[in-house]
Amino acid sequence: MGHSLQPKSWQRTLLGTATSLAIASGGILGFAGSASAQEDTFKVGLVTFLSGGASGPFGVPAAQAAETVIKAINEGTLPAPYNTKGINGLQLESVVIDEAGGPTKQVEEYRNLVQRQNVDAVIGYISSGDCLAVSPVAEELKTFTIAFDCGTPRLFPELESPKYFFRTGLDATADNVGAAHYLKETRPDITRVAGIQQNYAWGQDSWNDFQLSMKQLMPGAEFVDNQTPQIFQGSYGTEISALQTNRPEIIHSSMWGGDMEAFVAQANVRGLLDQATALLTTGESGFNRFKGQAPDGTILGGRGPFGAFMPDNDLSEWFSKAYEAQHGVPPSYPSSKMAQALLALKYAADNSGAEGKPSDEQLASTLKSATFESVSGTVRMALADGHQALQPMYYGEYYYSSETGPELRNIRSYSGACVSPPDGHDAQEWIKSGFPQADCN
Amino acid sequence: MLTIWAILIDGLIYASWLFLVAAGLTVIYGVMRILNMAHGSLYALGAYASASSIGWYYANGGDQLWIAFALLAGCAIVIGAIAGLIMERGVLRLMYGRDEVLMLIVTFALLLILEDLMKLAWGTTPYFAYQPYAALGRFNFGVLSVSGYQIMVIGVSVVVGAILWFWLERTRTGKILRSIIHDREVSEAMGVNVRRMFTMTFVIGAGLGAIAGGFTAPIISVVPGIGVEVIVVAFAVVVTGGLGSITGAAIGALIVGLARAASIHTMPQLELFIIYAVMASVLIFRPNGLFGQATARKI
Amino acid sequence: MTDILKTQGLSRYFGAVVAAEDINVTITDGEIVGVIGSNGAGKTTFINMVTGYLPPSSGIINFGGQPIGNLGPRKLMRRGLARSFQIPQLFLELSVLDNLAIALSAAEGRQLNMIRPVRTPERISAADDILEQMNITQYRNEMVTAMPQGARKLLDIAIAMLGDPKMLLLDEPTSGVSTDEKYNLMDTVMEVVRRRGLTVLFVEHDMEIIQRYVTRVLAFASGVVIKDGAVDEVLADAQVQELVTGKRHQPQTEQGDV
Amino acid sequence: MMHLQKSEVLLIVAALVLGLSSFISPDWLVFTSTLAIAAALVVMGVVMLMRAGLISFGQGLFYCMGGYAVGLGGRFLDVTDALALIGLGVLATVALAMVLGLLLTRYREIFFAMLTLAFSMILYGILVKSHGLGSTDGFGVVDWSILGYQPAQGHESSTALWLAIVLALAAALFLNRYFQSSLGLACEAIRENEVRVEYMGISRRQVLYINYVIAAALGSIGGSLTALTAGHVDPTMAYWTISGEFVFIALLGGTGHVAAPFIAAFIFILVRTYAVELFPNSWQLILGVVLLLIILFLPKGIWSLFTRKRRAEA
Repeated sequence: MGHSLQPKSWQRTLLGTATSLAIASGGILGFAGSASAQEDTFKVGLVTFLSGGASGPFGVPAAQAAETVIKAINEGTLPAPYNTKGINGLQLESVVIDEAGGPTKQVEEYRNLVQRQNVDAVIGYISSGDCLAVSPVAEELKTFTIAFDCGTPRLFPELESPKYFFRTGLDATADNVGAAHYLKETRPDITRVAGIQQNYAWGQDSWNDFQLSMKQLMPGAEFVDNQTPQIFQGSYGTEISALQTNRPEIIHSSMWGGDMEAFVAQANVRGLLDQATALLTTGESGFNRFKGQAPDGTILGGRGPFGAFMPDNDLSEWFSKAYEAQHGVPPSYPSSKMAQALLALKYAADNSGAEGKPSDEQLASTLKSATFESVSGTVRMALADGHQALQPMYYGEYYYSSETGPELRNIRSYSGACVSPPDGHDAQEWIKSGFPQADCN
Repeated sequence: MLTIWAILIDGLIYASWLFLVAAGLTVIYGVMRILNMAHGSLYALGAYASASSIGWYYANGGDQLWIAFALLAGCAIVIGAIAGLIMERGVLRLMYGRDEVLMLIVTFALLLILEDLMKLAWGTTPYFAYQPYAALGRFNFGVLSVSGYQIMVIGVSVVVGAILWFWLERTRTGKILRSIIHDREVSEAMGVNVRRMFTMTFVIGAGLGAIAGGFTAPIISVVPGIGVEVIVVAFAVVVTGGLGSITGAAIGALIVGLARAASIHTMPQLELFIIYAVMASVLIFRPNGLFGQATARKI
Repeated sequence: MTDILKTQGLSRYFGAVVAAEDINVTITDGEIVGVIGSNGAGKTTFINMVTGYLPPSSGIINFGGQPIGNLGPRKLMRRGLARSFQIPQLFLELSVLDNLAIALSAAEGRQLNMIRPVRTPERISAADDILEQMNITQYRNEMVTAMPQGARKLLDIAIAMLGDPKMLLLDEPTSGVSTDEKYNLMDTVMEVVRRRGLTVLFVEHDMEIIQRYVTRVLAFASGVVIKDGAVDEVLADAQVQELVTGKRHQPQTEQGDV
Repeated sequence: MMHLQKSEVLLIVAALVLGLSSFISPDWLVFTSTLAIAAALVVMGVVMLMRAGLISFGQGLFYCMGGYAVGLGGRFLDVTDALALIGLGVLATVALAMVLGLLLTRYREIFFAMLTLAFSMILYGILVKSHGLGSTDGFGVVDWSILGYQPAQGHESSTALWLAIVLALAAALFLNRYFQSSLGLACEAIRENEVRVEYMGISRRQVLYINYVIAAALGSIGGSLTALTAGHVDPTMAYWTISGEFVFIALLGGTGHVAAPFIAAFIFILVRTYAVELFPNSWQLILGVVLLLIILFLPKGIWSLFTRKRRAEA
């Protein structure tokens, strides 16, 4: 213990030098970064979770899908109508950023992407909070931006007359309205319904929408319990007991990723899933991972026609094969959604009529109200004044055998006009007033 | 009545898990006065080690449950102890004598580093090692059921607690450690090799964190970030019980476990607050936690 | 001469342990009183009770004619009762001047001022005065960590004097100070004490210091005052020699040896 | 009567240079600078507590209150003036801090850290449960004006920067005096030796209480500025990892000087931004290593690089 705890002078000098160097090189990088992007490439910023609990099930599969699709776009190996090289002839270059850290940090990173790295467009955002925070900034900076996954119904109602911000997926309302329709069609006799949701906005919104829809569609059903464990809690023993004491027939859950898989495995072992059927609105991301852990008959959703719910067409067939060849597993819904957003970008660029690099205005006006082909079939940008995709919602039942692997049975689809509120309607009011103008045939 | 039984059982199950997670934290604090924020990362490390070894074993045709358990515990302990040794020898050793709170930040830095290292080693895809959990089945009580695995975790927790107690109260090393806890300077003056004791304590504490993770792995899906989630909970338990006290950790775990179970069964909306509410109210009445002792300044 | 400090039946128990019992002491203005006793005899407990650091289990303390039994150190300081410590209680990471400036601002009652610098010209000159009286001017701008033990003891006592106290309690002022230094230290302190006309109560192990600087001695053993009187009388007492100074047979052995 | 000290002149010059440079800086840098200044204000509060020997793992509580005051004031009270919104936050925060301070000044060390953390997490929990406020998603902040001046499109960033600079300069000038004042020194004295402080006739709780309330107010201003700049508030602001970040920055800078939090906040945000960009998969590792190196080689923070040079010259 004899020696001094104070750093020696040479150590201080060394660190002083190192600090100065670090600051200096930071400055140089800053200038290097602000040099304008090359003219023959189109630079897109990709923002998705690379750390934390959402990275495994969503962020990384999405980033991997982007890798696969961007490679194919640049090589021109996509099926028609996307079989041209690049986007509008430009090579696509990507910058990947971690979405972790909360909305304030994401606003900062978004500005860095646009203003320092000079990306031409941004695709990203799994978290609804990030979408809400970034969308006004995208409008302010006039940058073409596609939200590929976030599900909050508040996004467009809170964004006044959007011009540059798009969402190529459905919002969470559709998931839960669709879920209620599926129950009504396949299990008209159930009376006791319970829920378990992660304790944050997504879980609360999902349960609200689901409850309201059930009151409209199956007024006889009673809500016996709703558990709200914390996100990433991992262990649900107590919640499962509480659900068991309430004896539900259906357990609705909007939990996602590892939480959802862990809940299913634990509830299965505890026998809860013998007593009740689970309805998992994001269950598709576990489709290839449950193995025998989810009982046959568990109801899965995929947030639209994504992942295992992708319809058969050239694009989805190509995508499934290319993705599996490159990453070893079939694509789940976050992968499909990322692919769809990139295809939307390619569509908008190819059809912008621009010479060389399309401007943000050209991209935005081309994608607005457009109809394009995607891995999920034909996508119509028909909601939110042409800024959000209108797509059908799918649900199906999970069956597994160790010989043939997992499969979906009893799949039902509900048209976009059936599960999404028309423009100008608040989602919850729309459900409460009995789905006016919904077209469910 | 059903609910009361459920609260007791669930509370006990959760408490046993809390105790496993908190034991290493409180041992390290008691002896070294380091509140180890990287404890959660050691937990995650243990979970990854156990999940990947069990996954490997079953993927290669293994079907012996006891081998799976041996792998689970063995891999977790070994990797936790190695990580603990590297952390103590490589980093903490350079910092001894610094402020207690500065040490907290040092371990925070270790947490950040470990989180990314684990991501580099294991990727971000969730690991699932459900086989041991599924294999132990369940016990049914009417509509209620309890998983056999969770009962086993209660057992593990009791055994770990008993071993720790015996080690601290009945062995020579334990006596030395208690003398360090009581007065470090005096023990040092009496010829105790405090540094060696520190290394040993940290390795054991790290191993305990990893065991907690190892036994949790079959229940949950092991993903990046699980370590960060458990730290605050473990801290709350340890502070409630009184830092550095094994008995305190056990009682703190029971209180928090039962309070949480009661809230989930009766008022699920309050679950988010319950741990902090318990900690704050205990500290208001017992500023050093239930079994903590105030240290007076020598004048 | 009036009584400045008077205790009646003062006792303190820690569980079953008797730290001090039935202490009845009266000290008059201007006295310099020594407190002796072996370790654990209750001297520091007594000082801690008198200065409000430790509440008594029972008994009465009067200071300046007022009961002070339940006042803390802060209020007692304001009434003119100050103390120094066996282990100097200083702000180690602050400069000597700042240590004094804080004490001075507190003595003025301006410790909550948040705009004016603590180092006003008046406080600096007051600090320089006491540093000079205490013979530690050379450390004025050093951190306390840079001072030797003897200087720290002096600074500790200097701070105690800044509130302009009526009475000063010194807790083992020479412990940890080398034999060469201790008379110097005590001479310096007693000079200041005399100039200020303070009443002093001081705990000391060193009988030579006691004989040299005090007029009256309280001898503690097992929490009780076993003898209270003039220095020579108390030190000559057989019971004191046995229980406190440990010199009972010393005269004989000395003779035998020589 | 009050003549300017050298470091005050330097602070004013630095503020002017930073403000004027906003006319030529790229927009992202203006935005990042504003966030760094806002963070530095919160960190100043953390530094105040640290000087008194207390580490708060819950300064996010006040940061979040300042942010939500801006959000709620704009949304429900139709207040759009930035200064009024900030004032609203400070009022609410000071009121809360005056209540919490009564309890918290009794605690030290890890217990203080854990209790502040607990209170911050309770606010987080309440906000997560507040469905009307968007739960974890939070909500957007209304367009704001300042004393009747509505920044034109494209000038929001620089207006926010100027606002931040003015407020931060005022705070820095105050703190510079504060650190040298009786109260400021009394805080350090409490860190060093509480027994002596009490024997000097100083009430520790009074000193710590005032210090805590001022630190809370600074946290609130930082949160309000962040909300005005980023245009969005959400409960993450009260999550303990955010509070941990402030402690991180405080240690990075050190407690030696009021300028230290600003320098540290800039370095932290730049290091993080480049780490996120260059090593998207291992930026936490980089942050962790940087933190360890600082603690190992500069235990008193980056500011000690400056004081050492000065001492060597003297």
